[in-house]
Amino acid sequence: MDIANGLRIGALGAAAALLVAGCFGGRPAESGAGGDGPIRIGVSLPLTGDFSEPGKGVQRGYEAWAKHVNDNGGLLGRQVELTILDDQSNADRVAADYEKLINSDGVDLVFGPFSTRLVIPAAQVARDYGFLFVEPAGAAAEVFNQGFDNLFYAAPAVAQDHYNHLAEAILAMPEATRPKTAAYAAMDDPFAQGTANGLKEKLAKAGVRTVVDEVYPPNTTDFGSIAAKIADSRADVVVGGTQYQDAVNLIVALRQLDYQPKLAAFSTAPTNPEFPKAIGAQTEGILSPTGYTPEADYPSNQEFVEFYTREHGTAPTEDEANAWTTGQVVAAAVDAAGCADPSNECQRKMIDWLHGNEVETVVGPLRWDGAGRPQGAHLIQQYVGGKIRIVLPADAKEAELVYPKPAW
Amino acid sequence: MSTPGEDGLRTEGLTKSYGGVRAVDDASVTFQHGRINALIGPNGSGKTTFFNCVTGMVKPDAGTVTYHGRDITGRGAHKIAHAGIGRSFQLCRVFPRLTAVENLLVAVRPGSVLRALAPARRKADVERAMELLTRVGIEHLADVEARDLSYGQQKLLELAGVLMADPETILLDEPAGGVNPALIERIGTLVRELNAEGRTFLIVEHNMDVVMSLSDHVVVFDRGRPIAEGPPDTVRADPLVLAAYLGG
Amino acid sequence: MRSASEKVVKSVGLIVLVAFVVVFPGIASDPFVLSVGVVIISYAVLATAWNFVGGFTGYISLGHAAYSGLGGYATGLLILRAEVNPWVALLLGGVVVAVLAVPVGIAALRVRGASFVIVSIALVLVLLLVFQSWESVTGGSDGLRVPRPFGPEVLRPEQHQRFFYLHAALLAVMLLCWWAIDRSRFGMGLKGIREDEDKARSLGVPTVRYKLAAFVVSAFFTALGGGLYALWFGFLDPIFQFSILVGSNMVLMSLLGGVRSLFGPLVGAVVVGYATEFFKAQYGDTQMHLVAMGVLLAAVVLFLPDGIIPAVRGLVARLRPKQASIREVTQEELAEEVRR
Amino acid sequence: MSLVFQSLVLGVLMGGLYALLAAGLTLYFGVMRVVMIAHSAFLVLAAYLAWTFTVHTGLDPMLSLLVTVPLFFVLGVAVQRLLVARLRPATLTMMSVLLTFAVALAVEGALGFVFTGTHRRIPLSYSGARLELFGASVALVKLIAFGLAAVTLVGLHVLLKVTRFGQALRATMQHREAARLLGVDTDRVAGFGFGLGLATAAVGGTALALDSTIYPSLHWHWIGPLMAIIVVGGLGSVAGAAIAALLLGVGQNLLQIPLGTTWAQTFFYAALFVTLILRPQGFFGGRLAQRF
Repeated sequence: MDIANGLRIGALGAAAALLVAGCFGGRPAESGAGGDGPIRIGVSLPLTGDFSEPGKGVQRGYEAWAKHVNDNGGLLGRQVELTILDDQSNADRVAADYEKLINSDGVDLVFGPFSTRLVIPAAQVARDYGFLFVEPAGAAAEVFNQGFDNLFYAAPAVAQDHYNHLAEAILAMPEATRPKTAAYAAMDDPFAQGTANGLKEKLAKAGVRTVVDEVYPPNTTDFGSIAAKIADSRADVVVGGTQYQDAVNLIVALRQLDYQPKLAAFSTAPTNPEFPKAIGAQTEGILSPTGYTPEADYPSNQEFVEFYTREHGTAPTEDEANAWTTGQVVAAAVDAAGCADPSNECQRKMIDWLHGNEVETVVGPLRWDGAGRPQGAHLIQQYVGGKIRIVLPADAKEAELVYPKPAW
Repeated sequence: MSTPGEDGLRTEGLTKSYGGVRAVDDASVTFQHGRINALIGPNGSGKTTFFNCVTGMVKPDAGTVTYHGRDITGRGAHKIAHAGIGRSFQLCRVFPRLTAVENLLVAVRPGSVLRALAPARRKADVERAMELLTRVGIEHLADVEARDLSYGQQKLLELAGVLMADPETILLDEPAGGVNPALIERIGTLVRELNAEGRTFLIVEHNMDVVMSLSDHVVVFDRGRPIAEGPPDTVRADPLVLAAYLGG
Repeated sequence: MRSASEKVVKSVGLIVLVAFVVVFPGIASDPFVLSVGVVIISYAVLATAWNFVGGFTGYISLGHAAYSGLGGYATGLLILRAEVNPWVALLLGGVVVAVLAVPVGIAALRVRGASFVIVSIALVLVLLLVFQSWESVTGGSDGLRVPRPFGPEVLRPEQHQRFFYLHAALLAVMLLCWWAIDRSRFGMGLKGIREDEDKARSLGVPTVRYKLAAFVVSAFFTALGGGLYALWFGFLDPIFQFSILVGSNMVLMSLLGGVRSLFGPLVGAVVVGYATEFFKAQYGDTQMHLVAMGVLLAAVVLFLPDGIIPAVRGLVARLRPKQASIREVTQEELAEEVRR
Repeated sequence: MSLVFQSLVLGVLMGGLYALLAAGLTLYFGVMRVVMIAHSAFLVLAAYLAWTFTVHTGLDPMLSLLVTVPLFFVLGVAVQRLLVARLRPATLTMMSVLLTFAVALAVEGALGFVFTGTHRRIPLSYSGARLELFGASVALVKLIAFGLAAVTLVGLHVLLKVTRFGQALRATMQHREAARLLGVDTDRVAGFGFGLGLATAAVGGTALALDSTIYPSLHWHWIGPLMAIIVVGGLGSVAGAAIAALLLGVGQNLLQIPLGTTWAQTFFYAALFVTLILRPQGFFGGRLAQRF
């Protein structure tokens, strides 16, 4: 083909591009800065793709929070209005979404997306425009090492600290019964791996020998070999840094090899309502950290559970609770700053306030260090008598820790 | 330049099997330089595979191919082309979405890396291409894409393309296949002219009239190896050949 | 087809295109539109880079995300671990990837199409595994934050604008290279390979060397595109970098626009990029965008294998006053054609 | 030692499933010279159908084969007739890759649309059951999956070697033009070849669903190893694919002991690259690879 022919096509391309600019450009940012219209809050969530399941949970939580706020007179006397975009579980998209929310849609505030892998690119955009960024899902250490001073994680603890109560309980056991060896298997994902690593460091320091330490890629479905290694090690404790499907597959594979640990802990998966359906009666004794329980008696929690159950017919899970918490944190900042607009001044006021203050939420009182790390620990749950119950820490427990766990 | 009469292309024990079938089986043949050689034989007797082995399109399992005494066995097809052996394909192959003149320009050897980046439509090359198109009689179609040409025109274009690389030896796979008598006549004339200029031919052909009228020397293939060779008239009378054709 | 008036039209077309690229950042109504512009022009860069191998040789690589991802990582790692200047790192990254592409190309191109496709897919998958688990070097699944090449005083909208022009410049260089190769002997050999590889070999074209050269050039430009994008986006995560979907987007764009046309991938990128935004805005939260992409790709393969540009050109040719039949083209015209 | 033996057993069991799936890919490549990217997408589709079947009827997922195998056979014929056969022969290999890739995307998207991205697992009463075998523990579900794969492979082998259709199919795979000259209706055979190939995906999908969670984008996880297997085995050779599948499956499982899961997975790709550099036609038969 010769260049001359191409030029004509180039002209066509230019025309098409003009059209693009025209279409995108037609919508001026209609920011309601400072007025008494609704406060517009932008969110990007993975509603489709790999993270869509928890993404939808977070969406339900945000929407419930907004409705609850509006039913009770709004924020600063203004209604709140959510604009939720789907980032398709894709990092490029999540950045474009916040770019759009802040610039084209002219939102007043933003809430964070779901999944650590999406939080960092999103937080970058928010920071570049000076926005406060409270997020419900980026718990991995990496999130807090990026120098984002506008970021706050709206949950009790970062991934590394999820198992703190369990670690303490194990170390407090009498020498004779205390487990001697531990096997770790973690998904190669910053969050899932972080939980297992946190526990591993604490136990190893106290003399519990690490006999297996496996990391597997996120899409692994065949756990036969990993299970074989763990079974072969006869570790007293098995810890899974898991999300959902991997925990299910790993547990089944371990059972297929008749491996019976004294203690089995998995992150995230056991709190999923699908989990007992997939594992059946063999869930008994399985441990899991959680940042939330509907039974917690924090004042706003009862209100939340009641409201959410009325709206949806079921009690909220951790995803919904984290979203609601995000809403509570931002609302507290808005109230304290007395403003809710995209100006740097207002956003800065809210950021500064959060750095220095504690917020009462459905997961308890939260406060953060300079990098946005919350300063608490997760509760530890265990399947006891077929139901998942809080067993640690002692002052919040609903049931006694079962140790050693029954055979699965 | 090689002198007529000396051995040009030569194979020794050439063998190529596909699956369990020996398409070419221990074939040793010599083609003298300057002749129009014909290669005949029933369907499936291994003629095309023999071509492919000689021109480097497939690697033979065993045996050697020499050209003017140099071993060229298993060399890359482009190296064999550079050594001066050109070929056409059964059922005719041209570059369908290139114009006729571009079809010829593909065969221009750049010579060096830098010259590879020189424009393809250099004046001298285009002129030579137009000359060759004129010679085969399709110069008026120079800027037509090859796929829009008739089958006969494509055959002529393919021949012109082979000539563009200026080979000393030309292998033609069924040049008369599927074309009308007038065109067969034209191709025959061209082959004779080119032969007179000193080019050696090796032609696979099923049309016996063409073989008998055109060739100086005939080699008969059956089941992957030569069973007879000699001047056309001698070969025609050979009982082995008749048996091969009739007995299958 | 190639009269003087046509040439004028084409020149005007090119000028309009260039002018549009130059003024776009100015007329974009807000930074979001500008950022979409950067994404689209980045796709145009990647698709055009892909087309150096796809368009010239006809070898379809579904795994070009391997080279954009490697380019991004090479750039980022050179800046972070070797403290190289970002722009030098970008270029060096391209060179490193081009060097890596040589053995890959040899493995992939020695045999024909099927193996090439398989290698292209396998390469992306294996790189995903390696970059995900080799944490000490690549940052693993935590991702890699690439520092900004511009200081903090350059605000985000300004960044978008600069990167838009940087991408445009890279695109211009690539188009120029494409054009130069297209009219060269090398390009003629490549086109021969695309049309009929055996035939080209028999005519003396060193097919393996040619294919490899085109492949390496393509990998080099793809890596530059990936590196530039990494500098702009600022964050690399292996699962998004080494993604088959990114590679297949390049294929879809090139094919849709027309792989044999200089501006084909650019047109394809604009169409697909715009359509992506449009469909997301319209039907955001369903899985249907995958189905739509699948159906579009299948439709292009089945019904429009030459792409939009040739199709439009064919349409234009049919609409214009009937031309003289080919066989009646005069010698003068032919001669002029030859001189051109 | 017992860990090595255990891994060996797991590797063989895994390799059986790989072999079955690779056999399907080999069939497509044999009859049409098509690299069927969508094979593993259909695998996941079959797994979802088995899941749906069990969830709704409460019956054993293996019974779903009665429906999915014929259904997939018809689907396979349809894919060949309606899509692949429309492509121009000159660009068939390349364009068919894109076409089947497009089909894979559409299947994945449709699965996501219908079943959402939730990870599903068939609830089975015997999911944790096991047998002891010379000190190795063998899960019943894995054994069943291996059995399904083995029976199907043997059936396929018999079909190819004994029946007239099998002969026609093999003739078409070896030399399409020659087969046509011998009176084989190669278009029809190619259609059936696709049908058979896709039917293996139905069996494989059910076997997969017995012992694994499934989700729409799972097929990307399978396509890479399968591609490596058919290249190492030699494109177009069913037996070669089966041998390569077993070897690579065992190799991966054994390497997992010292290297860990992620690096062990790269074994497939290392084998692929080594094969292409040293012996591009594959290690176990398969002369076709030379030309493609």
